[in-house]
Amino acid sequence: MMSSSIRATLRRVTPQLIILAAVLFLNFLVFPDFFRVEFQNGRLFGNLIDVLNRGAPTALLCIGMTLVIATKGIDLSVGAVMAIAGAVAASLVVDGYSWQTALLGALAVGMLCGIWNGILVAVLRIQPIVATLVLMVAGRGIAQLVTEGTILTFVNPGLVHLGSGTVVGIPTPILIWVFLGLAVAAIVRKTALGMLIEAIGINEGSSRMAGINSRVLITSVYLISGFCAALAGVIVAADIKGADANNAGLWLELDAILAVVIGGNSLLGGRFSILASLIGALIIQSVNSVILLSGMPPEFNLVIKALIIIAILVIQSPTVKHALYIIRASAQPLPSEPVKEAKESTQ
Amino acid sequence: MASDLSPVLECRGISKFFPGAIALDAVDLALYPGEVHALLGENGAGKSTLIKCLTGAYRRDGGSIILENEEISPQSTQDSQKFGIGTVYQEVNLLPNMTVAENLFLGRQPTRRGLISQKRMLEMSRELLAEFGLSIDPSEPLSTYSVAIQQVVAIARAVELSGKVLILDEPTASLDRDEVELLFSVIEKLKARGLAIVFITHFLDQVFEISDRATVLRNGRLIGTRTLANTTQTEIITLMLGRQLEDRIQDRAPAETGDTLLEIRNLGRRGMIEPFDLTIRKGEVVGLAGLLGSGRTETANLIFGAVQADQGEVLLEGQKIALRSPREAVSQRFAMCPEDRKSDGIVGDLSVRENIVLALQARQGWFRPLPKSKVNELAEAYVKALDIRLASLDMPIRLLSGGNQQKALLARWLATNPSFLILDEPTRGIDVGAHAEIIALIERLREDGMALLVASSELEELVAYSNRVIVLRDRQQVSELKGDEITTTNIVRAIADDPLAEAV
Amino acid sequence: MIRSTHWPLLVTIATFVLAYTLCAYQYPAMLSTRVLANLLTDNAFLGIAAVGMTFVILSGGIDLSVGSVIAFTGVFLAVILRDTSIHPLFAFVLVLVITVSFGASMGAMIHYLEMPPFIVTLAGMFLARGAAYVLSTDSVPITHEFYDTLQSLYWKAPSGGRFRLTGIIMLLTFAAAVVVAHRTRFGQNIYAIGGGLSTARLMGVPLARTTIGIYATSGGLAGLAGIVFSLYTSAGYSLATVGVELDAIAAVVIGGTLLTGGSGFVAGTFFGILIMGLIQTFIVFDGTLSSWWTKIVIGGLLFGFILLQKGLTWATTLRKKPATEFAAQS
Amino acid sequence: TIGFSQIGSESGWRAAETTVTKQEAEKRGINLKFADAQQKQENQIKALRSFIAQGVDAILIAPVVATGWDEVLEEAKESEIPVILLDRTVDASDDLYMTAVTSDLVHEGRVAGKWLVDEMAGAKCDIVELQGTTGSSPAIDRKNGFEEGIAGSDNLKIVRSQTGDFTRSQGKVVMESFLKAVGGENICALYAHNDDMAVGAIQAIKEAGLKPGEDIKIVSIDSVPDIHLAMLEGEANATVELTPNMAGPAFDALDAYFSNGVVPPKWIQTESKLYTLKDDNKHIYETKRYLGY
Ligand SMILES: Nc1ncnc2c1ncn2[C@@H]1O[C@H](COP(=O)(O)OP(=O)(O)OP(=O)(O)O)[C@@H](O)[C@H]1O
Ligand SMILES: Nc1ncnc2c1ncn2[C@@H]1O[C@H](COP(=O)(O)OP(=O)(O)OP(=O)(O)O)[C@@H](O)[C@H]1O
Ligand SMILES: [Mg+2]
Ligand SMILES: [Mg+2]
Repeated sequence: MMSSSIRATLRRVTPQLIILAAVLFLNFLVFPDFFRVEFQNGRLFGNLIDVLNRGAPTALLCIGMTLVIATKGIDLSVGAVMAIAGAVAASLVVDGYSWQTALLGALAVGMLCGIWNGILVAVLRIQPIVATLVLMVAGRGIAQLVTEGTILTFVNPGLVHLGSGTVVGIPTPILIWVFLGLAVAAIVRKTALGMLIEAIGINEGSSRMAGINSRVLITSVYLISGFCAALAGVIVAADIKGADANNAGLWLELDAILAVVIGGNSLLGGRFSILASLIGALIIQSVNSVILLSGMPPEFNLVIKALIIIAILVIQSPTVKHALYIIRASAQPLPSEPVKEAKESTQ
Repeated sequence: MASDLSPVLECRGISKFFPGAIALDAVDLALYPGEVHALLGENGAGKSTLIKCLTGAYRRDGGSIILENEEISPQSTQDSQKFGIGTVYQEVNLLPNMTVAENLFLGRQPTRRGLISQKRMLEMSRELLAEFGLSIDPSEPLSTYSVAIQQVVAIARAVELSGKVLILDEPTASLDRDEVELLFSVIEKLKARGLAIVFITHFLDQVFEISDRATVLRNGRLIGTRTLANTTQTEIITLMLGRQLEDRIQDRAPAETGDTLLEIRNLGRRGMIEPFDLTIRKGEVVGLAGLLGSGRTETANLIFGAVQADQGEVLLEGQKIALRSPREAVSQRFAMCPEDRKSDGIVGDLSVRENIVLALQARQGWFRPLPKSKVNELAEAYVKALDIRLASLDMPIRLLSGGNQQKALLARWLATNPSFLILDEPTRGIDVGAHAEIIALIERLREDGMALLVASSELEELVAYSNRVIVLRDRQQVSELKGDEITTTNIVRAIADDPLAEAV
Repeated sequence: MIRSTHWPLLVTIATFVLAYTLCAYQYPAMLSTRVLANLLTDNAFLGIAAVGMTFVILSGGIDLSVGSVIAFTGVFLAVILRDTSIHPLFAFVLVLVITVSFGASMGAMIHYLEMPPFIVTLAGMFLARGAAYVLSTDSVPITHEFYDTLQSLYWKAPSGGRFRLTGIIMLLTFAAAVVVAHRTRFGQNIYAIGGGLSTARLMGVPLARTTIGIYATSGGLAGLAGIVFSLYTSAGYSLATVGVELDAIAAVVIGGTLLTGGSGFVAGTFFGILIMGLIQTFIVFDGTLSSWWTKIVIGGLLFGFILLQKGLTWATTLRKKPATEFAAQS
Repeated sequence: TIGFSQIGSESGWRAAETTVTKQEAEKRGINLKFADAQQKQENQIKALRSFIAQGVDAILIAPVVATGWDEVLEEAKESEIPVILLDRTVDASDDLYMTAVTSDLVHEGRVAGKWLVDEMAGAKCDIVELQGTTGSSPAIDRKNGFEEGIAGSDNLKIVRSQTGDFTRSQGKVVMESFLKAVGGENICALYAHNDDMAVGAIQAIKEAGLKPGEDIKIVSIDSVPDIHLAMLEGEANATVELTPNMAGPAFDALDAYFSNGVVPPKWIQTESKLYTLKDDNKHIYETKRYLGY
């Protein structure tokens, strides 16, 4: 029983793993020492560790974003929520509170933002893109209001530890996102939450008719998204020992959405895999790493990124997958076709 | 008839494979000009699939299509429309966001100087709809009209598109007698014009009324084609099911029933349904009859909390209860199979298994997941009990045939073990075999003490299982028939506001 | 006759009139022709881009690349006019060909590869901006007498407002788009796709042609917006118009078009643009907001407008609520 | 009434400029209308037009980019509203504005480059560069200036150059990758286009187990308080000041113009002062601390 579900999960993330391997190999090509990891100053040190470490904000964001997207929503405000959370955490420790208080305060504010989005979407029935656009625009202002427009720096070692510290040599952010990712994935799959969220994303009308409390569930996925964003915001602030309200998490919502899609999740909601999204986040970070390591002039950054992403998406697109399948199947006698037609009866 | 002519459209050896299922296995079909050809078979026999392969909506995996002696290979519905094949697919496939007129003329709008002429389009729409006995405003969005009206619009559109062949996949499933009559008169006209018409339905009476020949499919295989003039219903049923349908002795539902379960007082919502009173007892089936738009669906929705009432109250076993949402209704052990299974019923991408346990799980709450073994047990039990045909419990429910989806939905609600079950058109799109089973099931549930409220357009069916029948007209309850009063004739009279109705 | 489907449009217009009245009440100077002319001129490029965005959103898609395409167009024009001696008109044609094909290829990817528009156009957004960087990271001024001629085409209203060519181009674009949306088969097919892709397919809508056409139109209009922007600033700059796609989306949505597709009006977008412009003008007239309060107030006003619109729509449809709309209700 | 069109609040320095401008206006009793453009030129143009429509007495603008101002400046001129450019100039004929109060961005880069040349005194030195936002004029000018500054010193070589978007976190991330791609021990100096990126990079260097300021020399531009704090600890070596007080001279010029009709020179250049470890960094930090950086 157990092993079969593990096998199913593995099958689900195989394409993402292959792509990740390919992009990592690209890293290796531009920088042969890429895979070297050493133990230095009591911490693991190496490009691979950087990918895991720098991927933390996107990875954290995409945990919540996956759930939001599964309900057919989208959360554009996560970048701004990161800024708010960072600002709140920084201002709390600057005011002399302990790092625990600061962390809790930031998370609480993040969840509050999530609830706000959730209410707009689930109760007021505003379309998710627009509903979260409001906070995306205003949120950064709120963050700056907290920091009064400055980069609020702090020295609190506890808080700093969250961003640049290590636990048994492993950078804390890595531990945080891996732990949170596994925890959320487990909660969602070990309870019925995952199925109910998917049901809402596929057909909210039917789900409500079946007695699912879609309002509460939708609000809670935005809440989770706000929580993840807040955690990411605290990490980013802790990393540079300062809350940069204007730049923290800027445009990171797009990376998070991209990660979710590269993870093979449909933007139209429904079936989702958090694990695959996390791998998607690592893929994006590896692409960034290629760009940095290649030493190309920065003018080319975006073009390179765009081309790699397009390549990844094309390989992943249903049509290409289908074509590959046909090629493979034509070698065998009886074609049992994948569900291409499936598309036609959706909507 | 007409066999001396050559067929307009001929399919030879059409095959279609799905993962885990062979939907069509070398099926042949020949359509002659001026004939109505019924395509029959159980739920999941492959009728809709054949249509979709024929019209290019699906890519077929084998076989050829010959139109007027020329081999054609439509790649899309657009192609087949160009070839003069008009189709109404099983689920209404129109655009709810566009107006009725726009739906009717999409792709072939009347133009003046290269621009679409709205005025002409509206005029033409009115004329067209008048032929089908509809006098609705074609400039309103389609979504403002009921499923039935949408169905008629879809038919009207397909009729306009069909130069040679018209295909109707269960067009009458949500239609009333009057509409059916109208539709048949249109079909007769088209037939006279020399069109070949494919007619899919589960109503055998209608088949014999209008069709010339019938082709029967079973499990994706062609069983045979018969000229109906010299065939009996029993023979057709036997062909379809591969067995005899045993005649059940219909015992009239007893007038005596249990204690009062539900008491509805003055429940209503302005602009939707007039306030009404209704009492339902344990072990009682209350039927709702009425014409299209008479408010049966609205009544059901109101009682289930899917639509909020703006007045009145509901008492469950004497206790006042709140019904602000389906969730609250479900927690009171209510259950409802909605009329529009595509938009309010199935959760398409979830597996059949998940769809079956969905309502039960929703009632339990997300943090108390049903154990895997329990889920499997439930799903398997209901698949067996209701004879749901599927390749695997893991397949997405939207891949099931229409009738099997309906059964799966029924399973979803039975799994919650409700004390009060609302069924809105429960047998829509269900084949003869399953139809009988569902009627038997309703009777069994009643005998077990469950209270049921059933809205249906099929009067025979209502007569068969109802203890009482409420007749609705213009969103108002107009009369109530009890015991021996319940006959098809009486219901029809009540609906038609015939003063004689009250007399038995 | 007012049809029920036109309510969202009327609501948007009413919102605009109401807001303008309130603004003018507080700052009478906002009634001057200058402010009106500025609303048109300053939002011309955004308006044109938003027309394309309206089509895309009506079809149920989204185009995140418009801001980048505008920037690319500007840089391309500036570089080509600096480095070669071709006539600007020819350069316009050239750049429109490029942007139309760019849009068309995004449409083709969306249709043939069945990829979600959000992601395809996100990649397009990176690509177009990246291409602009590669052309030039500097801001390149455009100095061509033809540009001066075009810029000198304006009508000066009595109290100083200037109605410029670019504003007229925007108005013409809107007029043309209204006709296309409601009076051509292409337009109707857009609504059809927005109403439901699979249904549209079964009804025989030419999906490939329409989808590619939609994104090509959006790309082309972004190109036109880029030309207008280059006229507006006489320069090309690769960092210009960052995030314009979000402004365009906001304008479309404020204009009453549903992001889920299939329902909305091009004319609504026009008023959406005016409302957004009004918000900005109001903030500048006020002039006391700090950087962060500016953001908060913009966000707040955006929210206010959406809420107002929701409220008005709700009030106008309260009378009749078809049973079929259950899912959308409550 | 004076209208001030600010670019945005994308960096600490910019926030300080806004604060100082507001303070200076208050000091002089000027009614300042402030418009934040959220980093968008089109918003600045809109703001200018709105200022004109309101009929302000003068306009201050910190232009986000050099090009594209002719049309709107002409309108201002026609309405006889003097315009003063702050901290960046524009590519327009200079009769369209009254004066420009700016520092010389190229010069700043040059000062930084010169400092490094002197500091290294002929020793071989591989430099990594953290650029500002790709395409922004400070990034371009400060890059060119620095290259001019080190031109002719063959011992100095820029080995890697990548954008850090003027932000701390990107500065840190990019520095991390430099440290690995080039090898920390092979980097002798870091030149960052602003102090924020330098502050981020310092953290990356420390985490890699190296001593910023010693193992890797650090020179950057802006002179924000935090870099002085770093210099106090010996973790950064030099910074070139870009004063946030551009408005002071601008208001003075306007004052003179309105009261005596004195037309100011076309360019009022602010000083690009170099601060090194020799300066009293503690004092500088304390004085700058509350300027809203
Ligand atoms: N895309 C698909 N993938 C897998 N199986 C499918 C798919 N589409 C249909 N099927 C299966 O093919 C069989 C034939 O379905 P079809 O819809 O043609 O039945 P039908 O005869 O129209 O039944 P009904 O009377 O219920 O409408 C069914 O068993 C169904 O589950
Ligand atoms: N012939 C008609 N002309 C105009 N409007 C109609 C007509 N029939 C139905 N409607 C509209 O459609 C709405 C929905 O009615 P609906 O068909 O769901 O009711 P119903 O009694 O459940 O019928 P059924 O279950 O047979 O579809 C009605 O409230 C009415 O406004
Ligand atoms: Mg069928
Ligand atoms: Mg009904």
